[in-house]
Parts: sequence; structure tokens; C-alpha cells
Amino acid sequence: MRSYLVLRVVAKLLMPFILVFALYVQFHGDYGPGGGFQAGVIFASGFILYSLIFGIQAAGAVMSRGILRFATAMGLLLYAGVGFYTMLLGGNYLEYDVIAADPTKGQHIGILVIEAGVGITVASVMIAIFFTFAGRRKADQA
Amino acid sequence: MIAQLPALIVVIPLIGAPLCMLVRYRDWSWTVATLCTWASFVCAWIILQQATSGNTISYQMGGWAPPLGIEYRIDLTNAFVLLVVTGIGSIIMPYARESIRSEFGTRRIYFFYTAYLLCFCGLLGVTITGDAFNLFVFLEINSLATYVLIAMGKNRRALTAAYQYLILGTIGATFIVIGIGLLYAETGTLNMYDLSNRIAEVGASRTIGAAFAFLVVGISLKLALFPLHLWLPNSYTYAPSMISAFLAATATKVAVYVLLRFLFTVFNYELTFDALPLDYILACLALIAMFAASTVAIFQQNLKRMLAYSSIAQIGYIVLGISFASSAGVTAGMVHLFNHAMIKGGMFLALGCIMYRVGTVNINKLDGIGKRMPLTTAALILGGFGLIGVPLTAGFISKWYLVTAALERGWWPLGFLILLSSLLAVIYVWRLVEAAYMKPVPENAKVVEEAPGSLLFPTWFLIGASIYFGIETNLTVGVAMDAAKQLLGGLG
Amino acid sequence: MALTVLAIVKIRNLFAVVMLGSIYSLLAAAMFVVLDAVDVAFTEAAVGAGISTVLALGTLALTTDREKQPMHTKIVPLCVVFLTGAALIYGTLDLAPFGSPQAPVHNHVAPTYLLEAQDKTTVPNIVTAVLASYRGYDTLGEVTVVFIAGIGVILLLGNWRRERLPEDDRNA
Amino acid sequence: MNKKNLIHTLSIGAILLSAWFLLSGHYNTLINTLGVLSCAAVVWITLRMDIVDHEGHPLHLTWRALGYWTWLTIEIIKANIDVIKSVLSPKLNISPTMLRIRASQKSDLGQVIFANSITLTPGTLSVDVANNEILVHALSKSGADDLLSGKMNRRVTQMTGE
Amino acid sequence: MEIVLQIISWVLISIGAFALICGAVGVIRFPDIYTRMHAASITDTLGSASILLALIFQSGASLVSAKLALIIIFIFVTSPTSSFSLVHAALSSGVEPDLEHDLRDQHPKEQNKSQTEN
Amino acid sequence: MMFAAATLALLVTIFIALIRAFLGPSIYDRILAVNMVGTKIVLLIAVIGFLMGRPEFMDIALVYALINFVGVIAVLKVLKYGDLARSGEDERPL
Amino acid sequence: MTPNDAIAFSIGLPLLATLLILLNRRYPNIREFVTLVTAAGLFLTVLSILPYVMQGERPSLKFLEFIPGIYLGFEVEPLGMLFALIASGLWIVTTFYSIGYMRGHHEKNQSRFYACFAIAISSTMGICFSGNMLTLFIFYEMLTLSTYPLVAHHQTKEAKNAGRVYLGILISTSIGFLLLAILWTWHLTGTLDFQIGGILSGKVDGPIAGILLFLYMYGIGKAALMPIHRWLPAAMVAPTPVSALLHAVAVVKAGVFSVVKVLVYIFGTDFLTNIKQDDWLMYIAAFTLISASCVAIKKDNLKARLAYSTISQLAYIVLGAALATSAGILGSGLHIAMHAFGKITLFFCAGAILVAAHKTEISEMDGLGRRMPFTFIAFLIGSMSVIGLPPMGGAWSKWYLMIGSVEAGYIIFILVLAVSSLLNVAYLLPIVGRGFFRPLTSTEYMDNNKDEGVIKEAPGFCLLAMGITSLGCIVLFFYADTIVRLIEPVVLTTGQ
Amino acid sequence: MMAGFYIVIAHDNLIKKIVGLNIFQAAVFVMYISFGKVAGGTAPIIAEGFSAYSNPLPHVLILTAIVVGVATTALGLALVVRINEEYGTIEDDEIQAADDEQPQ
Ligand code: NA
Ligand code: NA
Repeated sequence: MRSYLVLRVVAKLLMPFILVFALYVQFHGDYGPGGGFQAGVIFASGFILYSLIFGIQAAGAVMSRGILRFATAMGLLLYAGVGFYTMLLGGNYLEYDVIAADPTKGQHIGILVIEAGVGITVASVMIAIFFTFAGRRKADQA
Repeated sequence: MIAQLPALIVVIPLIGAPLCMLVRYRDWSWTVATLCTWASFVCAWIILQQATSGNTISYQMGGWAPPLGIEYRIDLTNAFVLLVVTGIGSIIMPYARESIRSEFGTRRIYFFYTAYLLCFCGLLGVTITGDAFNLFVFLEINSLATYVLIAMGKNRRALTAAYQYLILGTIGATFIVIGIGLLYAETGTLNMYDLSNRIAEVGASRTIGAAFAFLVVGISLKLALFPLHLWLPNSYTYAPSMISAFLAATATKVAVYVLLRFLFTVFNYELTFDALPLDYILACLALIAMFAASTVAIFQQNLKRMLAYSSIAQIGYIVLGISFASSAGVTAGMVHLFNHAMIKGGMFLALGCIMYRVGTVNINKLDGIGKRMPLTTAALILGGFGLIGVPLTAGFISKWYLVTAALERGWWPLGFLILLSSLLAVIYVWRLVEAAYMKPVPENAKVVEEAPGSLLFPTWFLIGASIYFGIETNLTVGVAMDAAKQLLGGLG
Repeated sequence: MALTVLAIVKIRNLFAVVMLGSIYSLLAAAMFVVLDAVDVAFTEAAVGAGISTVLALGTLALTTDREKQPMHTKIVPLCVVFLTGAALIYGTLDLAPFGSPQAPVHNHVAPTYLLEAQDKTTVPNIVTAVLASYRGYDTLGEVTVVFIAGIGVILLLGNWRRERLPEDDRNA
Repeated sequence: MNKKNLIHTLSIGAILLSAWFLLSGHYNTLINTLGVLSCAAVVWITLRMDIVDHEGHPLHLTWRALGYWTWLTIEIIKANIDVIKSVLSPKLNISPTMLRIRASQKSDLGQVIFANSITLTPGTLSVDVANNEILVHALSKSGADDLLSGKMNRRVTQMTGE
Repeated sequence: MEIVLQIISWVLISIGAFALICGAVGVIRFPDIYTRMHAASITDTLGSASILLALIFQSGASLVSAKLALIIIFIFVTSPTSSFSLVHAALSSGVEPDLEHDLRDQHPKEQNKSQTEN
Repeated sequence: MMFAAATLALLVTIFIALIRAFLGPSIYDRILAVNMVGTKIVLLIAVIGFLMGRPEFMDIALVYALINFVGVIAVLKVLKYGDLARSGEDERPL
Repeated sequence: MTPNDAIAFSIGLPLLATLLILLNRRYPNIREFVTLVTAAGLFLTVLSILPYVMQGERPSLKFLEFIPGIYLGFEVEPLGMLFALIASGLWIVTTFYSIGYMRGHHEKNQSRFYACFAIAISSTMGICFSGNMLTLFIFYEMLTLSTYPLVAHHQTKEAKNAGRVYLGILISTSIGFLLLAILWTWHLTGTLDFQIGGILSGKVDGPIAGILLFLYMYGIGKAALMPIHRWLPAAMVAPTPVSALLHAVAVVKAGVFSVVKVLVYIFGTDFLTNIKQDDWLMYIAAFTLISASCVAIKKDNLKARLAYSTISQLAYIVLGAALATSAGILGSGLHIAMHAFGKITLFFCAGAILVAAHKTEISEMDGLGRRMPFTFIAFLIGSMSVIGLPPMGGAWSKWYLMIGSVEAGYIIFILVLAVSSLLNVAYLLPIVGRGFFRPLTSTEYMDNNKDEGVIKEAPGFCLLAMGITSLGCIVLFFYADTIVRLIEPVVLTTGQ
Repeated sequence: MMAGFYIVIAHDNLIKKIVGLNIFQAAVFVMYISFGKVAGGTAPIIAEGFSAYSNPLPHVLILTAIVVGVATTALGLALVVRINEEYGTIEDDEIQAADDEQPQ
């Protein structure tokens, strides 16, 4: 046990806060800087830190490839689906006004949902990309 | 429902992409992809019908009125291009199934279709949008998907080709972003029609000029206009067969559309062509492209590469038409845009058939292919005739209008040069004819059957269309003429 | 910032290049804060200094960390670059002075956003309002781009080896 | 899940929630609900990550840590002044030393706190932690001697209660 | 009260600025990676802390202060960790320190002995 | 005024650290310098917030600090193991 | 069958035959039977139109408006009628000849041969009947493309190179010059329909008309005006039936036919006379006429000599048309017919000599006449017609051409024509002389001693063909006035 | 900024090209944002006590552009990895040399 020891302890300590911070950024994009994309990246950074220290094997156990791929597609579907939903309700594509009786409320819900879609896709794509890069063996080791 | 079509045409493939990824099983993903492309085609068809009635269709994304929100704005020009893109995409899908299965391991296929759908969706988005920045976003959707698809080619050079395209494509996109940024800084808007009005107010300032330069260079990179064509040959050569066909038939066409849109709608064309000697510059570049690329094509052993260089030359024709800055010229360019899409698409598909059976498209290894795969070869040669511009093929119609436009402009030596350059096409097509029909089949050649029907049918469909549209020109020429009038009539 | 870039041009250790790139990104982000673009700064920091750097490192781990031959100045690229730069400077000369509230940028669409966006969407961060609602469609495109990047990387680098076709030989 | 883990889980949830409220600044139903949900989700993920234990969540140290931090802060200030002096001295008044010192803490957590405290104090720098020993680089012989006196070691051990 | 706060802030900022610049100078002047690390840690500890504290004093009891405090804590946790990892990696890869006293081979107990003998 | 002074000090520090980053000589020196620049930019952002009169965006500074940390750890990991995937537990002997 | 249907039928029939030929490629007898029947059917079809044309009707057909204002349009006018009759009639004869030749020569790829031949005939019919310049152009190109495989038939390197020269010159001139001229005409006049009196008249001033004339004349490479005549000798590597029908009749006549049509219907003779831009054309034609003859004298290879002779004879026709007088045009029209019969006879003879005696060089033909008297008599008749000696048809066409020169006021061309006729004598008659009056070479005696090596007459099919065409040469002398009556309307309405 | 562009088109190293591309793009981003700055304005997050805000639109655009940029970078780097696997080098000229050796 060498540098690992120090890193392990610190990482364990920080990890939950990083993730909560990511979610905080996700849901406070309305009021300050941040939003789905930034949250996704921070969330992914947390995961990357986890993988760096505990190895991607362990990280893969927390978040399997299947889940990641599913989440990637679902995030985008969620976003695009909101647009479809507004269409079904008689509005234009992504016209959130029609979601709720009160257009302002509709806007708020719409923004919240699509930001969630952004966050999900971005986080899962970033993690997946990292896993893919990290999981590949160097050419001469393959 | 009809009112929602402009959104649906793009959104259907966009939603189809993650669905493709979710269904995973290859035939299902193929089914999803096919249904989405076909649905888009139906949308495009209906939209074209609406556009022919002379109305400009406006669709407000998110219900926000234009300068605030993103607007989809469809006139004849982009309705026409939409039809080309969706049409080619739809025809290619039946081909894709067998062709892709032969080139990939089975598990990756659903990812492949996902990327394909996004590539498709990107092209449509670029074509349909009326917002300059939204155009950039969809351009990048298309570009990124294209890089991925090209890199899927079997030869390792597909990777370097994709990389090279990625670098140049991104530079191009960045130039476009700079251009849009300068325009925005000068006018405060991103909506193309709003832009055109405000640019007319501002007049020819330095900023507008610089923006114009950046945009033209950026678009030309995507367009592979000489000398910014370096990415194209390798990309088309090493991409999977179906992708080569799709890209050759659609991608550069959409770039042409973008060029048209900026030249004639955003910058009103008095500004464009009076302030700068753009007509001369474009015409010169187009001419060089026509001659240089055709000449290079003559010396290629790899037929896909030959067609790729030929594409650069053909882009030259289209741009030449545009450079005349006249209704006739733009008509010629658009007609050729349509015709070349079918011809090149069909030829690349035919090469895909050969690749599928013989495993190579090197001309030295295809002696007597005309006897071994008669239908495929016939399609290839007929397509070649189209490239030359043999009468009664679509290619002839394009050249007819192109030369007429040159004469109208009073540039008759140019007419001569246009015809002269098609002689170069004769040479490279004739190499093909000689190899296919005038050489005996080598004795040690492996037995090769004709390509399966699922590959042959789309190939012949496109080639057949290129013949049909060489004879029945009401749709192409009629629409192109009206579109050209609309464009030059100064919508803004 | 200029110093960072010059160093990137010269230094041949790719680790250093990547790290300097990340610094450049952080500096750019600081600049964004100065220019009131807090959201952009946030993103640039997370992306430019974070994700990009980690990915570049991943690449270095899989490839090599040395640039082989020393750079010698190349004339043609230099000219191209010079031309581009000149065009850009030329283009910005006519613009309203930096920060001027009279600039056309601030007097066409933007004021409407600032005036009505909060009322219509309940979101005080106008950037978020415009991003998610007024130009929500752009953002959908942006998510799609991310999606493609994910798919592309998985397609390119995913562990597909087991399912290659037998005759699939890249160097054939 | 055993009882100790349950306590850890609950307390981490509570701490995260308070962190959320500290960060948030917007207290309406929607955001609060989202906050609770977020914290729950994070707790779930951290459980999956298997990082909810006494190392990752040193609940037992809470009170004693305060005292230690106060002491450490003063140490750090002192050390800072020393190092600044040597930076500014014209002849770079340094005598780099490398030494091993013993870490008497039994837990990894304690050793990590010790090592990081060493690093945090300018003038000393832990380079390696192994076998209950910490390899330290010190800027000056005096700094090394301070460490060798074992005062910090004892403080850390005292805090971690081992 | 205001004035007091202002003065405290000024003092803290001055200390911070001074520490920062001293640290930076140290990073330039010191001979090897290990010694430079000491200088760098001045900026991370005294420099960061004083400036952030000054900011806290400026913004009073608010959420901003809380976040600033979080930043301080974060820096105090991560800074030694990354420093440690860095020198550890450097030493592992064979970057030898430039030493005047190398007591590495001495066992801690023997050190202690030699200490007491001294 | 006070913030401006802090900003100035930070900029000077960053500048000097950058010089170290260019001088090297070893990659570790560069990482040291880059890490230092990173943490100083965190401060810079915080101070600029006050300087601009909108101090409520400290989130950015937090993100910087986080990203900087992750970045440095990643660099060191790659440097040490030539790999991002390995778990820290199976370390090679020195 | 209405005459309008007959037009479509005469173009479609050979195409249908192509399909049948390809389908029956494994059954040579059926394949060749199909060809024969088609040829006969075609001739009858064409013949069925003749009465209408003689009565002054102009059967026409229009469909496929592929460019607004431009149809795939056909109209039968006298010149086209004449050409169609010649081409379709000679196809029957040539088919007989081909069967004998191809079988006797054991050629490969015979199905491709017959198929392409049929397409070539179809294209020729299209050229004959085309009602506008673009339709003519389309069939002109189709003819080029379909004859390429025939030229490169042997697939040897030499054949392929010859094929490239052939295609290279014909395609590049037609696309580079002719198409440009057509487009330009379209741009200037908005029509491409053939109209008596010309369509350019009044729409364009002199210099531009001059350029256009140049483009047309050098665009129609098949007319083999110097210096773009090189393709014709190159094409001689083809099997002899190809040289005979296509390169003595269909292709080259298509060229000069097009020239005549352009001069008469696009420019209009009046307009040409008025603008005075065509002098250079006459001089080029005259130069070609003389110099090709001179080259012919030097050629030892029989087919090459005939090829240069053809070049020279084509120049007569161009000259006649360029004179733009009624006698000149009549002469041109007549010469199309006369030369067709004469030259095809000569080529048949050359092929017969090749099949029977395996000789290609004139110097090796000493004494062959005594072994193959029928062939050499036919050669004599053909030669006389080409030279223009009565009682062969060629005499009339030269007569009209001379009159035309006088009408136009270019006396010099009478001299040219006379000199050229002398040259014709010089390169044709000695061959007959050698055949009959020189002894066989020694190698032939050697062969003679073996039973199998004895030189006999060519196969019966070949002889039949030669007989018919040489007879044609003589018959045409007596029926020339019928032809004149047929084509007279063209010149009468031009109003000379 | 142009130096980044220079790196892209002049350097042979594939990774360095991508870093250059990022720098070039980042510079463009700064340009955009500077268009949006209003003197005396503040971040476009509506709050009491402020009346002048900077233009939010460039911020929105650049957010999108940054994301597109990172997506491109990820793909580019993945390609570089694959190229290195196939060619054993990430230098442009060496790759070209390797390609020239093999027939097409
Ligand atoms: Na936001
Ligand atoms: Na320390």
C-alpha cells in the first residue's frame, strides 16, 4: 500500500460530495451557472475519479456497460420525447407551454425534464467514453 | 399533422437513433432505421408538394417566433434538397441490410444504424433550418456521424481518412462559426431571413465581408471545393460501400445547398457578386476542380477512388453553375445536384455489389467483370455514361443547362471547357468499359456470381432513375427553375 | 494565454502539451468569468480542463507521449494562418467598440430575452432559459452530438474483437 | 446491512442533505424534493461503490478533529513563515533531508491523516506511506527534527483514538 | 464593525498575496521537485486560506461564505493528496532528491535513538 | 481595490508558475506548476466574482478545484502505470 | 403501318434484334437468321415510307420532351430517305457477307458483333430520320459507341489502341465542338428543328456564324475532314464487314449526311451564301480531297488505301454541300449513294481476298485475279464507280458536283475534281492490274502444290454480296434520275 | 488563437493537432463571448439590484459549441488510438510513408 492508501481514503471521503454537487448543479441551472450538461460532466468526473483510484473493474460493477448504454439512449429519448409529447398536446415541437395549463409552469417543467435528459446522456456518455478509453489495452500489450 | 411535418422529418430519425440502440438486435435496428428513413421521405414528399404551390413554409421550434427562437423555413430549394437526401437514404436502406452484414461483425450493427440515422438526420437538419447557428449544430451532428461511419471501413486507411476529415471538417465548421459570429456581431440576429434583411440595411461593411469570406471558405471545405477537397478521396474510398454511396449522393449536395443559401438568401446576391469578384473566383476554382480532379481520376486504380475524384470534378460543375449568379446557372447547378446524386449514388452502390462479390474494386482485378456480373457492370457503365453526359441520361440534362447558362452569361469559351472536361470523364469511364467488356476473364479468377437482388435492386433503381430523369425532366428542371427564381428573386 | 500556446507549439513531451492545454482552457474559462459568461466558464472548466484532458491522457496511455521530430517552421501553413488572422482582424475592425451597449448585438434579440424570458419561463438564469427553451432545439442537437461521440468511441474502441468476421483483415 | 453500516448510511444521508441545503439557497418544494431525491440517489450509488464505511465517512472523529485542526492550523502558519524565510533568504537557506518516521496509528485512516498533515505543513512532505512508516522529505534539518520529535504523530494518534 | 472587517480583510489579503508571491518565487528558485513542492504548498495553504478567509469576511454570514468555506476544506483535503501523489510518483519513477541529509536508510527507531543520543 | 490587489497577486503567481511549467525540466516539475496554476485559478475565480460584484457563483470555483484534482490524479496515474484502468491496489513493486 | 409507325419501327426493329441476338448467343444459326430477317424487314419498312416521301409528304414522329422545347423528334425528308434506303438495303447484303466472313475467319465474340451491328444500324436509322439537331446528335453518339466494340473486336493491343483513337477523335470532336455548336444554336435561336432555309438565318451575325460553322464541321468528326481524319484508317483493324458497311457506308455517310443537313437545314444555303463564311470549308474539303488521295497511293495495305480513298470521297460530299448551290447539294446527295455502293463493293473484295488468300498487302496480290476472277471483276466495277467512269453511278455524282462548282463560281474546284479523279485511277486500277497481269508469287506456287493451300474464291455468301453491290453500281447509273427526283425538293425550296 | 490553427495544420503529431484544434476553437469562443459583453453589465442571471446584463445569446451558442468541441475531441482521440494500433505511430508523415509502401 503506497500512494493508493492516501488516495483511497480521500476519494472515499470526497466521492459522495462530488456526486451531490453534480446533482445540485443539475437542478440549480435555473438560478445560477450550471445545468444538465455541466452536471453530467461533474457526475462523470466523480465516476472517473472513482475509476482512477479503485480501477475500472470496480467502477464497471457500479455502473455496467448495459446500464450506461441504456441511459445514453434514454437521456436523448427523454429530451426528444418531450418535444414529441408537446406535439401530441397540439403544440409545436418542444413548445413547453402546452405541458401544463399555465404556460409558465409548462415551461418550467419542460426545462426541468429536458435538462434531466441532457444530464443523463452527458453523464453516461462521458463515463462510457472514459471506460472505453481506459478499458482498451495498449497496442503492444494486446 | 401536416403542419408538424417540418419538425417530424428531422425528429423521426433523431428519435429513431436511440431506439435503434435500444432494440439492439440487428434486424430490428435495421427495421427501425428503414422505417425512419422512409417516414422522412414521405414527409419530404408532402413538403415538396406544399412548397411547389409557391408558399414558404415556416415552422417555429418551441413555438417561439423567429428571431427569438429557431425557425424551420422551407422554400422550393430546400424542399428539393430534402427530397434528394431522403430519397437516396430510403433507396439505400434495402441495400444496407445485406451489404452491411457482409462488412461487419453482427454485434456492432445496431450502433452502425444509429450512427447512420444521425448522419441522415444531420443532413436534413442542415437543409431545413432557417437559423444560422442551428445549421452549424446539425452540420456537426452530420459530420461526427460521418467520421464514425467512414472509420468503419475495413481498410486501415479508413481510420486515417476519417481522422483527416475530422480535422479538416472541424476547421471548416470553426470557420463557419466564425462567420456566423461576425454576422451576429454586426446584426444581432441568427435567423437567416432576419439576417438577410439586416445585412441589406447595413450594406457592405468590412465585418460582413470577412464573415462572408469565412463562411465561404468553411462551406467550401465541407463541399470539397478545390483546393479544399483533400479529405474527400480517401473518405469515399475507404468508407463502407453503402456509406460511400450515401455520402457521395447527399453530403456534398447539402453543402452546395448551404452555399446557395448563404450566397443568395443571407447575403443578397448583389452584395455577394458586386462587392467581390466571387463569380470569377468560384468559376476558376470550379474549372480547376473539373479538370484537375478528372485528370487525377483517370489515373486511379481503385474504382471507388476514381469515383471520389470524379465527385470533386462534378462538384466543380455545380459550383460553376452557381458562379454564373444567374437563374439559368443556379438552375443548372441544382439540376446537376439532383442528377449527380442519383448517378454517383448508383455507381457507388454498383461498386458495393462488386466489392460484395469480388472483394476488391481495383480495376486491374476486374478484367471481364462484364461477363461475370453483367447486371452490376451494366449499371456501373450506364452511370458512367451519366457522368460523361451522354444524351438521354440525367448527366446530359445537367450539362445542357450548364452550357446554356454559360452561353447566356456570354462566357462561351467556358461552355467549350465544360464540354472538354466531360471528355476526361469519357476517358475514365472508358477504362472501365475496356476492363469490363474488352478484356477476357483471367483464367485463375474465382467464380463470381451476380450480386443478390437486394443489392441489385437499389442500384438499378438509382441508375434507372438517372435515365428516367434524363428523359422526363419536368420534376427536376421544373422545380430547379422555380427554386432558382425564388432564390434569386431575393426573398429577404 | 499566448505564452501557453507558444509553449504548446514548442514542447514535444505530449504530457506537458496536454497539461498546458488544460491550463489554457482554465485561463480561457477565467476570461469567460471576466466577460460575464459564468455558464460558459463553468462548462469550459469542466470540459476543457477536465474531460478533454482525461481523454487525451487516455490516448497518451494507449499511444506514446513523445512527439517524434522537432518542429520546424513551415511556410505555407504560416501564410494560411496569417491570412486567416488578418481576415479576422479586418472583420472586427468595423464592429462597435468592445462592450459598447449600442452595438447591434445588444439591441435586436437580446433585450427581448432579458426582458421577457424570466416571466415566460420562471427561470432567472437567462442563459438557461434561452438554452433550454428558446433555443431548446439547438440543445437537443447538442445532446445528439454528445450521443454520437459516445457511439463513435464505443464503435471504434469498444471491445468488439470477439465478433470480428473471420475474413476481416484490415491490412488485406 | 449491519447496524454500523446503517448508521453510516443514515448519517451520510443527513450530511449530504445538509450540504445540499448549504449549497442550494433556493428553498421551494420542488427543489427541496429534488434535493432529498438526489441525496438518496447518491447514497444509493455510494453504497454500490462500497465506500460507506469508517474510512470514507469518519463519523467517530468529529469532535476531536476540531481540536486537532486548530493545533494544525497554528503549526502550518509557523511552518509557512519558516519556509518563506528560506525562500527569501539570498542564499536559499535550505538543507533538504529525507527521513523515515514511524506512524503509530493503527488504522489506514489515521496514517493518511498523519501523512497529509505532514504534507500540508510547508517544509515537510510525505513521499511514501508503507509498513507503518512514512517517508518524508524535509526542506531543512530543523523541520526534520521537529517531525522526529513525534509531536504530530502523537496528536494524530490521539485524535483517531488509537 | 465595518471598518474592522475591512481591516481584517485587507490584512488577510496582504498576507495571502505575500504568501502567493513568495511561494511562486520559491517554485522558481528551489533546486528540485521536492523542494519546489514545499514552496508550492505555501501558496496552497497560507495563500489560499488567507485570501478565501478575506472573502468570507467580506461576504459575511451568507451562502457565499459557506461555499467559500467548502472550497477551503476542499483545498485542504485535496492539495496534500495531490502533492503526495506527485512526489510519490516522482520518486517511484526514479527522480532522486537533491539531499544534504539522507536518513532514509535509518530505521525510525534507530533514528529516534540517534535523536536522543544527540 | 482589495480584490484587485488579490487578483494582481494571483496573476503574478500564475505567471511565475507558468514559467516553471515551461522550464520543466522534468515532467513532474511541469505537473507541479500546472497544479499550482490550477489552484490559483480557483482563487482567481473566487476573487473575480467579488471584483465583478456577483460573488454568488462560487460553484464555478468549486468545479475548478474538483476538476483540477481529478486531472492531476489522472495525469499521475497515466504517468505511473501507463494506464487508466488499473485499480490502485495491484501496484507494481518499486 | 402508317409511315409514322414505320419510323419508330425502323429504329426499334434492329434494337429488338439486338435483344434476340443476345438471347440466342448460344445458337449461331438462329442468331444469324434473326439478323437476316431483321435486315429484310427493316429494308421493307424503310421502303414503305418511300412513296409518301416521293409524294412530298414528311412523315414525322415526336415524343419525350426531355428538355422543354426539345423532343426526341423524327421527320423523314428526302436526304434522310435516301440514306436510310442505302443503309438498310446494304445491311441485308452485308449480313450475307458477314455470315460468310465471320464463319470463314473463325472470329470470336460473334454475338457481340451481330448485336453491336444491329445497334449501329438502328442508330443510323435514327440519324437518317432525325427531325432536330439534338436527336441527330444522340443517334450520332449512339453510333459511335456501338461501333467501338466492333472496331476493338479482336481485343488485341492493336485493336484496342485503334479503338481508342477511333473513340477519342469521334467523341471528343462531337462533345467538344458539335455539342457546343448545338447548344449555342439553341441559345441563339431557341429551336433545333431542321427547317428548310435554316434556323440560324437572321439570328446571328457573320463572325459568330463562322465560328459556329467551324464548330459544326469539326464537330462532325465522322465526316473525316482533315486533320481529324485519323480515326478512319485506325478503324480498319475491325473485321471487314464492319469496314464495309459501317466505315464505308453507315458511319462516314452519317458524318457527311450530318454535314449536309447542318448546312442545308441549320444554316440554310442562302444564308451560307450571304455570309460568305464557308470559303475555308471548301478549301479544306478540296485539300482533304487531294491529299487523302495522295496518301492512298502510298498505302500498300489494301484496307488502309481504301480508307484514305474514303476520306477523299467524303470530302467531295462536303465540298458539294459547302458550295451551297442546288447542283452541289444534288451532287452531294447522289455521291452519298454512289460512293456507298462503290466503296462497299471494294471492301467486300478486300475481305474476300483476306478470307480466301489471307492477304492484306497489295504488293502480295500479284496474280490473285486469276485465282479469284469474280472478286477482281467486282473490284474493277467498284473502282470505276468510285473514279466516276460511266456506266457506273459515280459518274453522275461527279458531274453534278462539277456543275455545282460552276454555279457557285469556283472554277478551281473543277480542276481539283479532275486531278482527284486521276489520282483515283492511280490508286485503284493498278490493284486490278496486278491481280490479272502479274504472275503469282513463288510462295503461292509452294502452297499450290498442297491440296489444302490452294487459293479459291471466297465463300459463297461473300460472292453473293459482292455480286449484288457491283450490280448496284451499274444499275444506279441508269436510275440516277430517280434519286435526283427524290432529293430535288430539298434544293428547289432552297430557292437557288 | 491563430497559433492553435497553426498547430493543427503544421504539426505532424496527431494528438498535437487535436490539442491545437481545441485551442483554435477556444479562441473563437472567447471572441464570441467578447461580442456579448456589455460594459457595466453583469452575468445574465436576473437578480435584484442589477439592471445591465451582458448578452446571454453568445453564451448559449458557445455552450453548445463547447459541447460539440469536446465530442469532436473524443472522437478524434479515439481515432488516434485506433490509428496507433494499426500503424504503430501517431506521426502523420510516418503514416503516409506506411501507406505509400502498400499498394491501395
Ligand atoms: Na444553465
Ligand atoms: Na508540506
